[in-house]
Amino acid sequence: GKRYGPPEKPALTRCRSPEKETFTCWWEPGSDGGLPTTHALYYRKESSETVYECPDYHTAGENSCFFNKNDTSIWVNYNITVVATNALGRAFSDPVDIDVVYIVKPNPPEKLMVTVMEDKGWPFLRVSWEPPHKADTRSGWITLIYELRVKLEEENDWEMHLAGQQKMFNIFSLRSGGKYLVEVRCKPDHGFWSEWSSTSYIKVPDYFHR
Amino acid sequence: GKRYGPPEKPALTRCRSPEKETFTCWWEPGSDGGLPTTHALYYRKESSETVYECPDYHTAGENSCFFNKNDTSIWVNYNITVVATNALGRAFSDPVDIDVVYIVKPNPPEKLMVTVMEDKGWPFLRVSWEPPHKADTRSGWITLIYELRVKLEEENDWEMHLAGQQKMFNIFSLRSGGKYLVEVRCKPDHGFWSEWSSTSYIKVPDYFHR
Amino acid sequence: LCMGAACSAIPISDLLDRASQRSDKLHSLSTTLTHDLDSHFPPIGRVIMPRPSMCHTSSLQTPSDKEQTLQVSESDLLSLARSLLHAWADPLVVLSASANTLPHPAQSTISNKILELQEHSKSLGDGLDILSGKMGPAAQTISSLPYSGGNDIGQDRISKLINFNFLLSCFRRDSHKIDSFLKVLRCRATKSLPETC
Repeated sequence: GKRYGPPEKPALTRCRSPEKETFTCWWEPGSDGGLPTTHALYYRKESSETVYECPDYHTAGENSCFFNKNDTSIWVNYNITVVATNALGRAFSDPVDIDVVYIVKPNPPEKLMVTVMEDKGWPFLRVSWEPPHKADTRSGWITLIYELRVKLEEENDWEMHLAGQQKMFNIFSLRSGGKYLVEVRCKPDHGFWSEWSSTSYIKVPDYFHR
Repeated sequence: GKRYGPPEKPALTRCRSPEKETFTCWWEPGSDGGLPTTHALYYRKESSETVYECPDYHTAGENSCFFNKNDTSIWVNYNITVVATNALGRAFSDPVDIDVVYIVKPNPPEKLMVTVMEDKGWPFLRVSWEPPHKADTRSGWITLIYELRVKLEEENDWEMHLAGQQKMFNIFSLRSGGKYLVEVRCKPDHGFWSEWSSTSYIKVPDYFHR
Repeated sequence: LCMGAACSAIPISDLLDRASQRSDKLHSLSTTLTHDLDSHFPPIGRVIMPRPSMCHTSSLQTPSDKEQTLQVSESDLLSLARSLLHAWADPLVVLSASANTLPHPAQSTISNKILELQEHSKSLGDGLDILSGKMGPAAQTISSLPYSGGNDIGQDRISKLINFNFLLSCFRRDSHKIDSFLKVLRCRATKSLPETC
């Protein structure tokens, strides 16, 4: 016969904030012990004993909790636990401490532009982009670093380039007549790489007479 | 015969502080009416009726008034007027209200250093500098942000890079064998950009086997 | 298990860094708002722009140069910053309400920026409240600086603009004071991170 039991403990797997004004946490359920199991996220703010429940389980999809502007503070740590419950018992995830400023995963860079330029007869790609519009890098308080990847259409491997804080980059040693794909991503000082930007395609003219 | 008359009214053209501790104002004399004309600067501090004369007409050169640390207060408006006087009369400039916190224009950054470094076979420039020695960034009295510009010797356009509050910047994607010029400038959080620093020249070794 | 560098409590130096970033933004916003407002007046108009009275915060004794500021203790600097910020809670509501009917071509831009100002001011206030809890009893004291200007900033068009401009100029100056005090505190707290100061 089928064995029933209390749920296995869930695991809080990831919390991310795009711009330090909101943030989302995701968890991985454990086994449900063969019974209908519900999950709830609870959190406590630093130096406060009050326990709150997740304000919004829906906006960010399944097994997630979304904290909007009013629920998000950069001034205190969040101590977060996920609880799985079924008819035969409950299981608590390990609690996790979250500082919103350190979980930033920005949106990708924008306005990616690639143009073919020439240097003493040799073509090279001039790549430029803008930071994600929500990131106020002009004030000098937020520092983003960038990384590019480039590849020929027919190849599988990307060539990676760290661009530091630059918002432009030159790619040399191009294949004559090659069709290139270029993407860029960004990362704050203490944070996570964004997703890759949309791809920009560019064709390098034939400059070798084979 | 030569026509004589009272002086034309002078104009207060600029007031600047290099470090939010002292400041200087400059004026433009009008015509002197053909007679020996003297200029004097008078100021009154907000919510005080006492009128003072310029404490130092010499330190900052001609047609200027220098206010040293003891003469300089911030968060208070100085209402300043320049008066031109000759034998036939006087002329007053339009009065100008200034608060020293809004006229800060620092000296350029100092000790600009550029070195060629290498990362996985790719050369890059490590640029570093110091804040202008007069600006007290160490105590937090002044917060500076920096901007670099880089260009190849033979080109006209500079590449601009905002460096935030850091005093170091890496420049990637260099031209093999290129000779680069680098300059840096700074701006207080709420003030004017300094002039550009002196230029630093650097030659990137050939790293392409054409 | 922690996600992000800090565990249990956010260090004071981190909090001061974040507070300085917010106060920097607050002052920059008040500066662009001043320029938006000035854009309507010819330069001459600005010089003659009367100051109807003293700012409601002028009774608060604050340092007026670097030497004086660097001699103020950390908790007193924070108390000054908090007192100034608290003093603007009510007048910002007045500015926000009157911005909606301000006879100025850039009225809607000004109105939106005032809302943004309120948001940043609220967030900074939250941060300073938490900071003061970590910096000793003296940092908790808040000087009372009541705003007695009432909700109405004038009947006719000119007095509305003059009073709005005056109130904003007071906020601009006080937000610069707040910003300066927090940045001095920040550099005192980051002895371990010299390269940012």
